Amino acid sequence: MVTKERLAEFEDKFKGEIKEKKALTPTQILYLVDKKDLPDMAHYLQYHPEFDESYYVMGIGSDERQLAGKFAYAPVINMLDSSGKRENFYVILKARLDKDNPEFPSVAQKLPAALWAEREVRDLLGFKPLDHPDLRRLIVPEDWPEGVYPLRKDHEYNASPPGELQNAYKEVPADTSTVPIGPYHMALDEPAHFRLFVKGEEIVDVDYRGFYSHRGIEKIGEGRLTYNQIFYIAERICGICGFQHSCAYAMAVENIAGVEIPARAQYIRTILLEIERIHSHLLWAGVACHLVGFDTGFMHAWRIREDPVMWLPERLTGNRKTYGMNVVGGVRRDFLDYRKKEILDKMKQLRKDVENLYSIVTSSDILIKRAKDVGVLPYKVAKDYGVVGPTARASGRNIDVRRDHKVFAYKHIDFDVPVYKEGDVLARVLVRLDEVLQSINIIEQAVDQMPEGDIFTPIGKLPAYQESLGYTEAHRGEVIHYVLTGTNNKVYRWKVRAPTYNNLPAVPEMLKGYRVADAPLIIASIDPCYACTERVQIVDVKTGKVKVLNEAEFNELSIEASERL
Amino acid sequence: MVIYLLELSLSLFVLGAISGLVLEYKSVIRLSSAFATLASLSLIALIVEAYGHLPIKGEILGTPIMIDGLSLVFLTIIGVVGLADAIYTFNYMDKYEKLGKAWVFALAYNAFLASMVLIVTTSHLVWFVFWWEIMTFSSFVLVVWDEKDSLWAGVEYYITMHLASTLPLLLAMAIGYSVVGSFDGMGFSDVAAHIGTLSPGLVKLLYASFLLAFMAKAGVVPLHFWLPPAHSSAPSDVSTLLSGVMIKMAVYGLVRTTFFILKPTVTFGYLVAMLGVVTLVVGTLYALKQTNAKRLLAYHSVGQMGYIWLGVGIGITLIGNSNSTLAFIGALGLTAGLFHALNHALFKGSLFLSAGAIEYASGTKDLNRLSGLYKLMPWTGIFALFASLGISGVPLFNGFVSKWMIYEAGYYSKNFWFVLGALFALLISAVTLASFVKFYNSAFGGEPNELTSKAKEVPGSMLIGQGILSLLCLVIGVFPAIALAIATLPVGKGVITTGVLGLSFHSIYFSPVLMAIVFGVIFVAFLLLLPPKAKETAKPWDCGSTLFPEATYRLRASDYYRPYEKRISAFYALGGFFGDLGSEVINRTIAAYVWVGKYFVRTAEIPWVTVKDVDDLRDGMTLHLDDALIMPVVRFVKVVGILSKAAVLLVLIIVAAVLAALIW
Amino acid sequence: MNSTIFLLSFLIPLALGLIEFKLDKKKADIVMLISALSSLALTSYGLAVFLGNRGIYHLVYIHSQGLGEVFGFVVDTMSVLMAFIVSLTALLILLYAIDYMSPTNKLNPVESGKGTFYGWMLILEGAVLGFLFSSSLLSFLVFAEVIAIATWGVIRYYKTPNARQAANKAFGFINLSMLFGLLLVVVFGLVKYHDTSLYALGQLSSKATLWVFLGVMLTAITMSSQFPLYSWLPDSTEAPVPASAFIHSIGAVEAGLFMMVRIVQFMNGIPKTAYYVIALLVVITQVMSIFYYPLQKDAKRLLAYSTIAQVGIMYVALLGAILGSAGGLQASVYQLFNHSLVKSLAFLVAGTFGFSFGTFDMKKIKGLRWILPGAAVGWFLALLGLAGVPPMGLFLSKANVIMTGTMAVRGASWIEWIPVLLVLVDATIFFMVAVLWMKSMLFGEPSYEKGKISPLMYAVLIVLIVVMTVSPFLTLHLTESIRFIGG
Amino acid sequence: MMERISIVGIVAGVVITALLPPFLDGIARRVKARVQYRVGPPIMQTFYDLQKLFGLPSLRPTENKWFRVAPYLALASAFSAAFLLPYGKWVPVKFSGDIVVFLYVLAMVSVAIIIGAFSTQNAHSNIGGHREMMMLLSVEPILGIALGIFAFKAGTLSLSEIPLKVPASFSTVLAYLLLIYAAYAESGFVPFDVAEAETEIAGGVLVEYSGRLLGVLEYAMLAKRLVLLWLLSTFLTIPILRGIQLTGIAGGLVVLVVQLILVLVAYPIIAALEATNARYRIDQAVALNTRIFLLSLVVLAVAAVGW
Repeated sequence: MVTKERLAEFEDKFKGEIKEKKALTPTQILYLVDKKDLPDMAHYLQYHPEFDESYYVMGIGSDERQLAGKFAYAPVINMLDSSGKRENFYVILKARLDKDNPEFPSVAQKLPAALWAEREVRDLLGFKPLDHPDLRRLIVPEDWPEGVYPLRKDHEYNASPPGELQNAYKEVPADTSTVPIGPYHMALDEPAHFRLFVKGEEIVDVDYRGFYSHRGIEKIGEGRLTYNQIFYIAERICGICGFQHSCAYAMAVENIAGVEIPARAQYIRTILLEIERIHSHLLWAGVACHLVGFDTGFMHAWRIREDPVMWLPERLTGNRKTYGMNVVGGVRRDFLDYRKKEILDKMKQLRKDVENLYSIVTSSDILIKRAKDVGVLPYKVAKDYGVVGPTARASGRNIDVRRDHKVFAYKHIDFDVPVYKEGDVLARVLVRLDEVLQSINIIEQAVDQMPEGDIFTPIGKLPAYQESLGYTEAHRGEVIHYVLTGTNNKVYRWKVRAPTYNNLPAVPEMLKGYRVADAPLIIASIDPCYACTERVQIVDVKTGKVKVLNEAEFNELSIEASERL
Repeated sequence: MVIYLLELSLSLFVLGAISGLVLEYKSVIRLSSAFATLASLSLIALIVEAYGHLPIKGEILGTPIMIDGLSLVFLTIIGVVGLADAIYTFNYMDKYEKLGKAWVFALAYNAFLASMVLIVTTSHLVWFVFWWEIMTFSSFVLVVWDEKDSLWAGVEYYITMHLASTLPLLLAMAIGYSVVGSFDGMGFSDVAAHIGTLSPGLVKLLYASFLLAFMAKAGVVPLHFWLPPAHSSAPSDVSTLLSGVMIKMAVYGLVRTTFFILKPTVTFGYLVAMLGVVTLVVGTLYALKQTNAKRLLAYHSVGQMGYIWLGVGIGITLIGNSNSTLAFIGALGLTAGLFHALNHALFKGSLFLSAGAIEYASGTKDLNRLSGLYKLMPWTGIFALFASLGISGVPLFNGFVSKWMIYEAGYYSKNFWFVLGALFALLISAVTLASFVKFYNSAFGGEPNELTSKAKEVPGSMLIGQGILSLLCLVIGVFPAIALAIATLPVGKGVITTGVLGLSFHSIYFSPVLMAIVFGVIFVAFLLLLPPKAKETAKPWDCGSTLFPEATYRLRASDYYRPYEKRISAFYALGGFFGDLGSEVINRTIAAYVWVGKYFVRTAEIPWVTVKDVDDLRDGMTLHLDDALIMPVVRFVKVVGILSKAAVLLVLIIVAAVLAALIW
Repeated sequence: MNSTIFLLSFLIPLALGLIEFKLDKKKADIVMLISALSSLALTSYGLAVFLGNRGIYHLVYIHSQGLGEVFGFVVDTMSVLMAFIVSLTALLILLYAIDYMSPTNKLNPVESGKGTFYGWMLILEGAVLGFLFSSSLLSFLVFAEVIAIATWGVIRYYKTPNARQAANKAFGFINLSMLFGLLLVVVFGLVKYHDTSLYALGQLSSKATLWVFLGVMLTAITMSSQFPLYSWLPDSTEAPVPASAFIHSIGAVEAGLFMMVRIVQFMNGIPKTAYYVIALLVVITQVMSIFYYPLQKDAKRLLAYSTIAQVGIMYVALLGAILGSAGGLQASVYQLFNHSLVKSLAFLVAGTFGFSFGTFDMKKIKGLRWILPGAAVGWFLALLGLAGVPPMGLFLSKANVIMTGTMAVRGASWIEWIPVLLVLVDATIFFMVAVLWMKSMLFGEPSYEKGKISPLMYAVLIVLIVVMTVSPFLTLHLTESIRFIGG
Repeated sequence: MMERISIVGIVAGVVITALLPPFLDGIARRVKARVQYRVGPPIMQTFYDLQKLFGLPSLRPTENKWFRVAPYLALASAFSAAFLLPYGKWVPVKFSGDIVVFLYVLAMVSVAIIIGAFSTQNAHSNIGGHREMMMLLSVEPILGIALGIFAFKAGTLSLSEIPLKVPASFSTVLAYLLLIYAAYAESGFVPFDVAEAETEIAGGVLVEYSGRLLGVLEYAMLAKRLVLLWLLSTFLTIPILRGIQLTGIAGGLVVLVVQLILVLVAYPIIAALEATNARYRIDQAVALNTRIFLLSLVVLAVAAVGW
C-alpha cells in the first residue's frame, strides 16, 4: 500500500510531463508520461535518497498501434523504501512513441542498467534510443537483416527474411590478444560467447555476445494462446527456474483478474519455490567446484541434488522438475497430509547432507583461495546495473522480492536475507550456501503453518487491455513478468525479464583486471541462465531459418532446455 | 708454412679492405665479402696446418707472432664464424644500400676481422693493445652503421670501451714497459720474466687493470650496460661478429694475461668465477623480459659470458693447486670455459644471423609483431631452432656438453661456492630455455599475420651462413670430440680423453652418441609403430565463435612469463636501482662540471639563459686567467692609444739590448 | 757533412717571402710554390744524406771573441727530421691555401693580397727552419723574434678588430716572455761567459743551470702556450685557417718545445727544483685544458685547446727526460712529429667548414657525411687521431709518453705520477668530447646544402691522411737515436 | 660402449615404462571414483582410451610439422629419461655424472609439448604452453637443488650411485621432502595441472591435439609421471636395502620388486590427494614453488654446513 505523500514530491517535480496516473495494483503505479523526460525521471527515481536500494527493473517495449496508434516504451523502477516503513512499490513510466518515427531519449545514457533493454527494443521493435552509448545489435543474430523487427504486430511469427553476416563485435584493443570463451566451452553449460581481450593472462576488456538460444516464447504467447495455455511456455522458459516463471506469470494475470488466491495455494507455491531454489543452488555449487578442478565437491553436490532434492518434488508433483503445478487462481494438486512428514524428514536429511557437503568443499583451502578477492563487484556498480539476487546481495545490496513485496506466503514466514559486503566470488558462494539453509527453514515453517482450505479460485473472462506485473525472487534474483491482456482471454503483450538479464551486463565489469583462469568462475558466479535471458524470437544461428512452433515441438524444446543441465 | 697462411689471410683481408675502390655499392660488398670468405678459409687451413706442431713463432711486418693452443682455439672461432658471416654478408648488406659508404664497410669489416686475428696471434703486449684498439675502433664504425638509434648505442659503447678497457690496458702496458724498458722487449714472456721486480702495489694494479679491461669488453656485470644496445642496433652480420667473436677476445685476453704474464692466483680466480655467476644470473634473467629479438639475444650474450667466466675462474683458482685432482679439475674448468666460448660463438652467431634474416624478410625484429614465419621461411626456422636448443643446453646440442663440463668442474671442485655457482648455472639454463621458447615460438609459431605474410625465405647465401653455424651446433653436440680436440689444446692432452663415442675424465663418462642412439631408436620406433595419420586439416579451435579476429588469437611475446617475472620483480627492482645509481652518478658529475665550468665562461652576454647543461655554457665567451691579469694593462695602454708604438718600442728595446751586449 | 743544403732550405723561403709582399694572384702562387717546393726538396735531400751517415754535426758559421758562437748549426736526427716534416707540412698547407684563400671562400673570401699572406707564411716557415738548426741561444732569440713577428703578421691578416687584438696579444706575450726570459739569459750569458752556445750549457754550475733553465723555460712555455701565458693561442685562431694550421702544427708552439728539448739535451744535472716548477705548470695546463674542451663550439678553438694539451703532453715526456731518461726526449719529439701532422689535418678539415658553409660553429653543422663526405672522413680521423686512437700516430706517441713516463717515475713518490696519469685523463676527456661532437656533426639531417671544395684541397687532405697514418711507423725507430748530447 | 649398456635393464625399462603408466592411471581413476561415491571405470580403462585414440585419425590445425613431431619427441624423451634410472641393479644406459643429463632429458618432455602447443594459432594452447614453461621454470630448480644436495652428500653426480652412497643426515631428510614435492609438482597432478586446466583453457596444451597424436601425447605425460615416481622410489628403496647384502640376480630382483611395490603404493595416495584438491591459479603455483625454492636454498646451506 503506497501513501500519497510518497509520490507527491515526484509528481510535483515532473508536473508538466505526467499526463495520466493509475494504480494497477496498490503497489504498482503506472504514469503515462511524455517521452522527453524519461531519462531524468528514471534517474530521479533510481537515485532517490529515501529509496537507496531501488533499481531499474526493465524496459517494456510494446507495439500498441492497434490500441493507441502509437508504440509504447515503459521503464520500470522497483522502489525500495529504506526509511523503515517498507512501503515498496513498482513505478512504470509509460511513454508513447510516434508510430512512424519511434525515437526517444535514451535512458541508458544515465542508467547503465537500461543498456540492454534499449538495445533489445531497437532490435525487436525498431525503436530509436537517441544518444545511446553503444547500439550494437544484441538479440537478433549476425545475419538478421536490418529493418526487420520481429516483435512488431505486422511481422509474421514464422517469417525469416534472408540477410548477410555483419560484425557486431568490439574492436580488439591495441597490444592485446583475444581469448574466446564459448559458444562451446567446458566452462559454460549453455551457449554464450565471451571474448576476453587479454595481456598475458590478465583481462583488459571483455565483449559479450549471446542470445544463441532464442525460442519464440513472447511472440508465440502474444495473440495466439489463451492465458492458461501460456503456463506451458512460461514454465518451460528455463529448466531450473521454471516454477518461478510460472508463478510470476500467474501472479500478473491474477492481479489483472483482481483475485486473491487461497492461502493454502500460496503456501504450496512457496514450498515448491523454495525446493526449486535449493535444487538450483546445489547444482550451482557443484558446477563451481568443477570449474576450479575440484570434482569431488561437484560429485557430492549433485548426489545430494538427486536425493532428496529432486526426489521430493517427484513425490509431491509427479515431476522431478518442471512441476506443472500452477494454474491461474491457484495450484492444480494439493499436498496430502501424510506427505508433510515425508517433507520434514527429507529436510532433516538434507540439512545433514548439506552440512556434510560444506565440510567437504571447505576442506580444500585452495578452493577458498581461488574464490577470494576475485571478480569483485562494488556496491555502486551493482546498483547502477540494477543487479539482482545473490549477485546483488553479495555486493551489499539488501534486496529480496520475497521480503520486500510480500509475495505469496512469505509474508507469514520469518526468514532473514543473507547480505555480504565483499562482492567477490566467495561472497556469492556464501550467500547461496546461507540461502540453502534459509530455504530449509522456510519449508519447515511453511509445512507447519500450512492452513486448510481449497487451493483454487476460478477466474472467468479477463478484462481486455489491462496490464499488470508479476514477480518472484528466483534463486538468481527477481523474475518479473508483464502482461497486457487482449480481447477474449488472449494476451496482447507478454514481457518476461529473467534475473540474468540484469546480471549479465555487469559480468564484464567483474572480469576486468582478473585472469583468464578466473574467468569461468566469475562468469559462473552470477549463476547465469541463458535460457531464461534469451527468450523471444526463435532463430537458428547456423542457418538463420525460423522454425514454426506448434505447442508440442515447443514443449520438446523446452524440455531440452531444461535437460541441458 | 703456417706463417705464410697467416700472411695470406691477412693480405686477403687487406684486399677486402681496399675493395672499396670499386665504388659501386653492391660489387664492393660482394668483393669484400668474397675476400673475407677466402681469408677465413685460409685461416681454417692454417688451423689444420698448425694443429700438429705447436707452438709456432714468427714475425709479420715487425710484429712478433706466436701461435699456440690458446691462439688456435680463438683462431677457430674467428675462422668459422668469420666464414659464415662473410658468406651471409654477400646479400644481407643490400638492406643498407641507400646509405652508400660501401667502402667504409669494406674497410671496417675486414679491419675488424684482421685485427682480431692479429690480437690472438701476436705475442707482443704493445701490439696486442694496438690491435685491440683497432678492433674497438672498427667495431664502433660498424655498430653505428644505420646512423639512427644505433648512434647513441655506438657512442655509449665506444666511450665505455675507452674508459674501462683502453685506459686500464694502457696503464698495464706502461707498467709492463717500466720493468722492461724497451719497446722491443714487450713480448709477453719478457714482461712475465721481469714482473717479479715490481712493487706489490703495482702488481695489484696490474691485475686490476687487466681484469677491468677484459670485464668491460666481455660485458661482465656491472659493465654490461653497453652491450645490449650496441649488439641489437648494429647490422645483424656485425652483431654476429660482436657477440660471436669480439667479446671472446676478452676471454682470450683474460686467459693469456693471467697465465702468460701474471700468475694465476686463487683470489683472482674466485673473483673471476663469482663475477661469472653474477653475470650469468643477471644477464639471463634480464633476457627473459626482452621482446626485441636482437636485444634478447644480446642479453643472452651477457649471460653466456657468465658461464664462460665461471669455467675460466674455476680454472684460474684450481689449476695451480697442489692437490693433483683439484688441479685437474681446474684444467677441466678452463677447458670447459674455452669450449663454451667456442660453442657460444657458434650458436649465438647463428642466432644473430637468423634474427637478421627475420628482420631482412619481415622488416621488424619486434617479437610482438612477428608470427608464423616457420611456414614461410622453414630453413631459417630449422636453423634458429637448432641454435636455440644449442644455447639452451639441450642434450645432443653443443651447448649441453660444455655446460655439463662446467657443472661437473664446479661440482667436483668440492668447494661450496663453486658448487653453488654450478647449481645456479644449472637453474639459469632453465631460464635460458624459457626465453628461447619465447624467441622461437613468437617468431615462428602460429600462423602468419598481415605483417609477416609478405615475408619470404632469404637468399641462399644468408641461408648458407646460418646453416654452417647451426648445423655445427648439432654435429659438435653429438661428436664433441671434434671441437674438444682444439679446446683441450691449451691445457694439453690427458685432461679429457675424447673418442668418437664420448668424452671421459677421471671416472666421469658421457657419450652423446649413445644418448643420440637411444633417443633416436625410441623416437623412430614410435614413429614407425604409430605413424601420425593427420590428413584432414582444420582451422584452430576458436570455440565455434563467428567473425573471430584470428590474428590476435595467440600469446604476444610481451605476455610470456608475466607471473614469473612478477614473482621475481624484487630482483628487477634491484637491477633498476643500480641502473639509476649509475645514471645519477653521471648526472652529478656533469652538474659538478657545469658548476666549475661557469668560472671558465662569461655567461653574462647570454640573454635569459640559466645555465643548466654544458651546451648553455658553450654560447658564452671563454675566459682566460692570463687575460684577467694582463688585459687591464693592455686596455689601459690602448686607451692611451699607443699600443702599436709600444710594440715597436718593445722590439727596439730587445734589439738595443742585444746590440749593447755585442758592443760589450 | 755539407750543411749548405739546410742553410738554403731556410734562406730561400725567407728571401722569397720578402719578395712575395710585392706580388699577388698567380705570380704569388708560383713564387710560393717555388720556395716551398725547393725547401722541401732541400730538406728531404738533406734527410737522405743524413740518414746515409748519421751523427751529430756541429758547425759554426759566425764566431766572435766577445759573443762566442753567434750563429751555427746543430745537425742531428731531431733537427733534420723536424726540418723535413716542417717543410713537408708547410708545402701541403700552402697548397691548400692556394684554393682556400680565394673568392669562393664562404666565410672570408679573399679577392687580393694573397702575396702578403704567402710572404708572412714563407718568412714564418724560414724562421722556424732556421730556429731548428740554431746552435746558440742567441740565434734562438733572433729566430724566435722573427717567428713572433711573422706570427703577428699572419694572425692579423684579415685585419678585423679581433684579428688585430689577437695578433698583438700573441706578439706581446711572446716578447714579454722573451724580455724576462730568453733575453735575460742571453744577456747574462754574453756578459758572464761571452758565449751562448748550446755546448756551453754543459759546463754551467748547478745554480746557473737552474736560472738559465728557468729563463729559457719561461720563453719556451709561452711560445708553446703553456700555463702562465697560454691564451694567445686560442685567440690566434682568428688567423686564416692555413696560418692557424701552421702555427699550431709546426709554428711557434712546437718551436718552443724544440728549444726546451735542446736545452735538456745539452744541460746535465738539472736540479729537481726545475723539474717541480715545470711539472707544476704542465699539470695546471693539463687540468685547464681538460676543463676547456667541452666548452667549445667553435671547431678551431677546440683544436687550439687540444694543441695546448698535446704540447703539454710533450712537456710531460720531457719531464721524464729531466729525470734523466733519454726515452723522455724520444717520446717528446715523437709526439711532436705525430701531433704536427694530425693537427694540420684537423685544421685544414675545419677550414673546409668555413670554406663551404661559412661557419666554424659545430652546433650548426649536421649531417656532414651527406653534404661534405671528404671533410667528414677527415674530421672523423683527425679528432680520433688527436684523441689518440690507432692507427693514427698519436696513439703510439702517447703510449710512448706514458710508458717512458711510468718508467721514469716508477718507484717515485705518488706526486710524480700525477702528470703521467693526467695524460690518460686528458686523452679520455678529449675523446669523449670528440665522439659526442662527431655524433652530432657527422650524422642526421643535413643542416646545409651540399658544399664543395676544390680537388686540390681534397688531394691535400688525402695526402695528409696517408702521411699521418704511415709516418709514425717510419719515424718510430728514427727517434730512438735521440740521446743526451751535453756533458 | 657396450659396457655402458645393460640389456636386462633395457628390457625392464621398456616393459615397466611402457605398461605401468596406463595401469597406474587406471588405479588412480578407480580410487578417485571411490572418493566421490562413484563406481568408476575398470582398471584397464586407460588402456582402452589409449587404444581408441591410437585408432583415430588426427586433425591438422597447422602446416607446421613440429606440431605432428612434438608428441613423439616428448614420448622419446620420457623413455630416454627412464633409461637413465636403475631397475633393480640394472641400469639400461649408464653414464657417470648423468644427473644433469636426466634433468635436461626430463625437461625435454615439457619442451616438446610446449613447441607443439605454440606451433598453432590458438591462444588456449599458447597459454597452456607458457604455463607449462613457467611450471618447469619454477619446479626444475627445486628438483635440481634436491638432487644437488644428494649429490653433494653422496659425493658423486651419478644417478645410479647416489642412492648407494647417500648418507642419512638431517639435510638428506629435508632433501627427500623437497624431492617428493618437486616430483609431485613436476608431474602436473592436481593442484598443479594448470597447463591442461580443462575448464579454464579448454585443455591448454592438448586443445589442438586429437586422435592418435593426442594419444601419444597423453602417453608421454603418463610416462613422465612414472619416471619421476620411479626416481623417487629408487631413492627411497636402495638406501634402505643397501644395508642388507643384496648380491647377484636375486638381490637385483628384490630391489626391483620393492621399487615396484613402492610405486604401486604411492599412486593411490597421489590419486587421493588429487581428488581432494582444487586447481591452483598459475601465479599461486609459481608463488608456492618460489617459496619452496628459497627454502631449498636454506637446506643446501644446511647440507654445506655438514648436518
